[in-house]
Amino acid sequence: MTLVFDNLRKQYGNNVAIDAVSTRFEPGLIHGIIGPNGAGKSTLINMTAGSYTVSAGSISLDDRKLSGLKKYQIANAGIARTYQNIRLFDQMTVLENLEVCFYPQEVGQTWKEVIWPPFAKKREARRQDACMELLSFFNLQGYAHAYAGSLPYGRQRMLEIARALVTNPKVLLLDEPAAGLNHHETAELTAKLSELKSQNRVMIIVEHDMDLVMALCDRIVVMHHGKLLFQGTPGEVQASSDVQLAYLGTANDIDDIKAAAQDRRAQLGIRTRQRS
Amino acid sequence: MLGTIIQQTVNALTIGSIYALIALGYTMVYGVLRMINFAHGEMFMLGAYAAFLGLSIFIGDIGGAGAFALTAIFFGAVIAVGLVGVGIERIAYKPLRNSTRLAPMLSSLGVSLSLVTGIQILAGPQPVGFPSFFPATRLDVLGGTVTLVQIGILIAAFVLMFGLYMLVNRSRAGIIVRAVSESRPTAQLLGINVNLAISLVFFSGPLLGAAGGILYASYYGIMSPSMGAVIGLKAFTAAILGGIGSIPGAMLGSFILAFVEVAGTALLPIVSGGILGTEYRDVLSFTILILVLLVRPAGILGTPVSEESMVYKREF
Amino acid sequence: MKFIVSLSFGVSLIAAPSFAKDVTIGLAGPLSGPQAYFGSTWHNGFKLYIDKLNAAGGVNGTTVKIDQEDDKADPREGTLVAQKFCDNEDVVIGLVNFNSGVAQSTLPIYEDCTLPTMTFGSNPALTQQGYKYMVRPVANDFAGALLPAEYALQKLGAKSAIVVNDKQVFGQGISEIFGKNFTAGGGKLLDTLSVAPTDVDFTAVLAQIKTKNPDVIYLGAVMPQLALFAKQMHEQGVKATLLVPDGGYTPDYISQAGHANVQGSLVAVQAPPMDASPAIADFAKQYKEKFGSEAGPYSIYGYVQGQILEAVLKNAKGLTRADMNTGLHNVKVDTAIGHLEFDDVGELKVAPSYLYKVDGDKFTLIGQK
Amino acid sequence: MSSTDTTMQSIPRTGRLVPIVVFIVAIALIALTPFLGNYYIRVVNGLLIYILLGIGLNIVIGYAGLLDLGFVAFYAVGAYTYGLLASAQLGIHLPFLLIVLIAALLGMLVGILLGVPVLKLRGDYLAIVTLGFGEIIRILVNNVDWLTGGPKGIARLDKASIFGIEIARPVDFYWLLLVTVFIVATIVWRMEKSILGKAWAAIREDQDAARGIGINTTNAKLAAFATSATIGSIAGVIFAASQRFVSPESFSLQESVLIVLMIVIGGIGNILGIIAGAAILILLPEVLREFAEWRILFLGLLMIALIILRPAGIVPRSFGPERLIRGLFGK
Repeated sequence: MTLVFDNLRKQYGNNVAIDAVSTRFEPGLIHGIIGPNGAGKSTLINMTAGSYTVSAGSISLDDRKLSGLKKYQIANAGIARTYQNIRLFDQMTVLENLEVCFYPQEVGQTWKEVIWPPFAKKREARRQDACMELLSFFNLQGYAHAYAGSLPYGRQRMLEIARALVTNPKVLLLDEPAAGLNHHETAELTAKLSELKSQNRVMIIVEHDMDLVMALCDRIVVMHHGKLLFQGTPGEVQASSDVQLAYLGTANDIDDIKAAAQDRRAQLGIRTRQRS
Repeated sequence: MLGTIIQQTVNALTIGSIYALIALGYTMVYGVLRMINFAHGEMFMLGAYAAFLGLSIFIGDIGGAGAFALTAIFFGAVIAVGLVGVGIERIAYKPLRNSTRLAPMLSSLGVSLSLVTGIQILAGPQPVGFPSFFPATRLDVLGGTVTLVQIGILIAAFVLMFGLYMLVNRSRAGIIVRAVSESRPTAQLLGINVNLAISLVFFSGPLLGAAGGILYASYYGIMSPSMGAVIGLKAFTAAILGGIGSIPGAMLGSFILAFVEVAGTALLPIVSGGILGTEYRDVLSFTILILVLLVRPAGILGTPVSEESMVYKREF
Repeated sequence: MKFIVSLSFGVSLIAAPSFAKDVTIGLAGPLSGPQAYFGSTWHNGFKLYIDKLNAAGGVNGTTVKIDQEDDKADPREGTLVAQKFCDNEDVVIGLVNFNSGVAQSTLPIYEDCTLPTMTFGSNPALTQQGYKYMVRPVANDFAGALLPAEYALQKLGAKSAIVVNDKQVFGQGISEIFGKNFTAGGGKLLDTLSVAPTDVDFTAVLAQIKTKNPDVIYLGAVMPQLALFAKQMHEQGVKATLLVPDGGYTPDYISQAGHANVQGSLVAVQAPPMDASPAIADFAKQYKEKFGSEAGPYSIYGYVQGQILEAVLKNAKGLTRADMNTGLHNVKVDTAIGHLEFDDVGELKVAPSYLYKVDGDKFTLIGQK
Repeated sequence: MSSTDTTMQSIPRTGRLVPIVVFIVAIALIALTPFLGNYYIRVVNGLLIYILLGIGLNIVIGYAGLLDLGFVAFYAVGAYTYGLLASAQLGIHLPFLLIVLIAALLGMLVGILLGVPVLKLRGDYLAIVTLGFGEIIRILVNNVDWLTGGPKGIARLDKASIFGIEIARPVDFYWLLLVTVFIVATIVWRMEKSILGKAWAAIREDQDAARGIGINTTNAKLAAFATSATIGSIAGVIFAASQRFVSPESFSLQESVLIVLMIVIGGIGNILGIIAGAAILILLPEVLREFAEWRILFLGLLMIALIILRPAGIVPRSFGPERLIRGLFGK
């Protein structure tokens, strides 16, 4: 159960976003993908999940080639993901958000569910039990019948991870799970994710929060300008002069850069307002 | 043969330019609000009625009117309709700005129904003759017949569209509108007055639509309360065909639709060996629309929405 | 029960208890939507006559009430109105349905409740289905399209024709009949073209017609398409003579198409000239006084239907639906448009038909049958 | 857990009063209708047909979140199926129930045939393409004269009968429609509660995320389209059988729009909402009949007001049949 990138490439017109990336993600470990903005981290996640097509090269899980399959087929092959911007089913309850993940297994007998209420009831009970267990794990059981869109932001992040886990996926892709969380929530997330580590699962995290990555990940892939710059343990990454040069030197500054960008935008905003 | 081709080309261009004036309104509103404004066809109708009212109050007999008076009435009418458009937005759409996407669309259906019936009650349901703004002179061009009215409409439509192009691309107001079209949240963040941009769009869209209505009424010599429905649907189809949200797309789509319609009438019976008559013209238009959308799901000049950049998770 | 009925629907639609000397006539036609103009002006013609009648004390003391309903030119709405008239025992005659398509769905209902109707839909098929409770006080389309074909062949010396229709029951029906008559008389039908009923632009069709250069064009459609077509025909340089059915018999045809564009165009109508008889001239004047606008293209028929009703009431033995039905089928009356009586299936025995030519601002009578 | 209980916006629980009142009024209206005059029964029949259509279209719009503006095409398919198979037009006279079955299958087939090419389109593009299909079907019906009778339509359709009982009077159709609406509503409601219904909701909320959890969205949408088409087609058969006449006028774009309006004004995604919406848009013009065109103006203004005051519809999505039943039995 290993996820393999082989000479992966993504190109938009003449713009190469991912270039010749080859690596392997083993189960039982938490893998981190890091790199400055625009390095291609999210692109890798999106290609793996089938949201983006693969321009060249391939992605495979064990011996099964995933690239080229449709998004839902990739999901059914055991790849689950979360999104950088939370994408829950807002007008469905928390419980339903999880229940609906059983669709691929259960849709075949929809007709029986429709005409035979006892069957539907039994099936629903089984489904809900499994979901409630997972909700309890994430401390979301109290929200089960609330609309997902009405949850606080931090809970929504948790719910999205729970949704990805319902069908017990082989690969779990987390796209910036800590974005927008406060310290308390980040700590909770770190704890939950380390509990989720399993011999039967490949876990990949794209994250800007270096503390979280260094604390959680067993192995880190460093991306730079669409290329794979370095891979190794957190210690090796921190020790690598290449990485330091290209990335870590500015890593602490990323927030500074963000803040600077914010200021610039604000200035621009004031100017625009004055103009109009 | 050449004469027929010239004649049909001018016919298509005339219809196309009227479609384009209306399609622009659909596409601009869609650009800023992602909303299909079903009441837009009624702006077209209101334009004709406003101009007619102006004519009967201030001139009476069009024969005696000078070019200046006609121009003044034309602009007076389109500006009045522009203001009506802004007012409608404030009353019927603004309260729904943060609602589902279906809500303002259906509110616009209510506006459409109210306007048509209102005019029907005020001015009577019957079609009314409309005086021509242009002298009815026929020209013979290489065997084809072209009227001065058609040329007048073409020129007027192109001047208006060029004006809009300059407004959107070269003026500050245009920058504001484009910024809001690009992304409303970002524009808001940048301190752009979103309400102003939306009002601008709801002023200029109906204004162009009303201009289309006046040109149309003076070309066909007739206006009626229900005139906006059919032409509005066609212009909307054209806007979608060109890629809704795109201003050049709306113009391109309009001319393509007009040419398809003329070609459908002229060629369908010949190409199909008489099996499909001219009554299948609209089937041809819709079939081409569907085929284009299957190849380019966001229309000819529209930008396809990539999955991860979807602004709206829900489509409606 | 009636109390509950009105309560549950929030409004009382039940007619007040009537005096024996009243009859109610149910009027159904399009009063809203694009065809509202035809429906309301047709009904106005009827109201005009009835108001006169009532003002004079009614017929033999019987006054006439009107229950006017909107069928929206929609068959489904039409059936609701039909049922409403059927349920209201005071309604003894229906003056119904401008559109043949609507009449098709309502006639079975009137038949079931034995409510006699004067049906306006002119499609020939309506009277061929064995309905016993209907008469049609207007000429059907067979009559309407015969005279123009004969005239085109014999008087205009036309050899070729193109038929254009709007793919509606009336337009398609009448133009098919014209085509048949024209071919039967030795003419050549070059082409049959269809346009959509909502079309306003015929330039593309006309440019094609121009290449075939027919002697006459028959346009089976209604206003305002007739005027639009005539105008654009002239502008596109098509030289053929345009023949149109009765919808064109209105000053709007000339004014909306533009004076110069319709000169020489022929209109076939069941009505004699407006100035032909004092009765019609009088009608036109009264209409304008009462409603403040010119009579619509079908107003005169409403007026004539009022005259038929008067004759029926005059000779009726009682005021039941059955009496009215007998009366309608046996009526012999001189109306503003001539003498009328019905045959077994309710069709006019002699359907007068007139052909006019647009000449200046007027319609000049050039033929009749 | 008490802290989360207070912060979460759980679906509100109303008392039992509203469900019981709604239920009693409904039963009273259902029981009283047959004793009214034929006109009123016909009005109610019209209402029931629109409710049936609303239930059908709601699957696509309310559950799956796809804007279909050409729904009337399926209604036409059903109506013309009856028109052709129970009249002198082709000389075929099949029994009513057999035609219902044929029309249901045909509706489903047409739904799938139309659905396959267009369902990959999004939002507004899907709306205009379905609108186009609706118009294409109407134009075809209007022009294929040799089969459909063209604009004249097909008249004198057979009287319907079920197991030898003639269905001809308005009150017969009332019972037929009532039973049909009840059965269809129950099936559709159970579909909504099924795993397929949840997948529709997921597609409505976020198509891409739905694909991301393994839903074959094309198939799920096709299922919605086909189910909705089947119901539309069945409604068409009953409509044709009750009018005993079909013509293209009944299948205009305005009808499609009317049904969409009904759903949205009443309460999108909720069967009870559809009933409320139909009641307003179908009954109100009938009640206000004597005001001629003023009633249409009033209706237009009312539409704007209702949408602004209750953008999510008169009946909230949460007040569905389930709540009604729970309220009644006190669960």
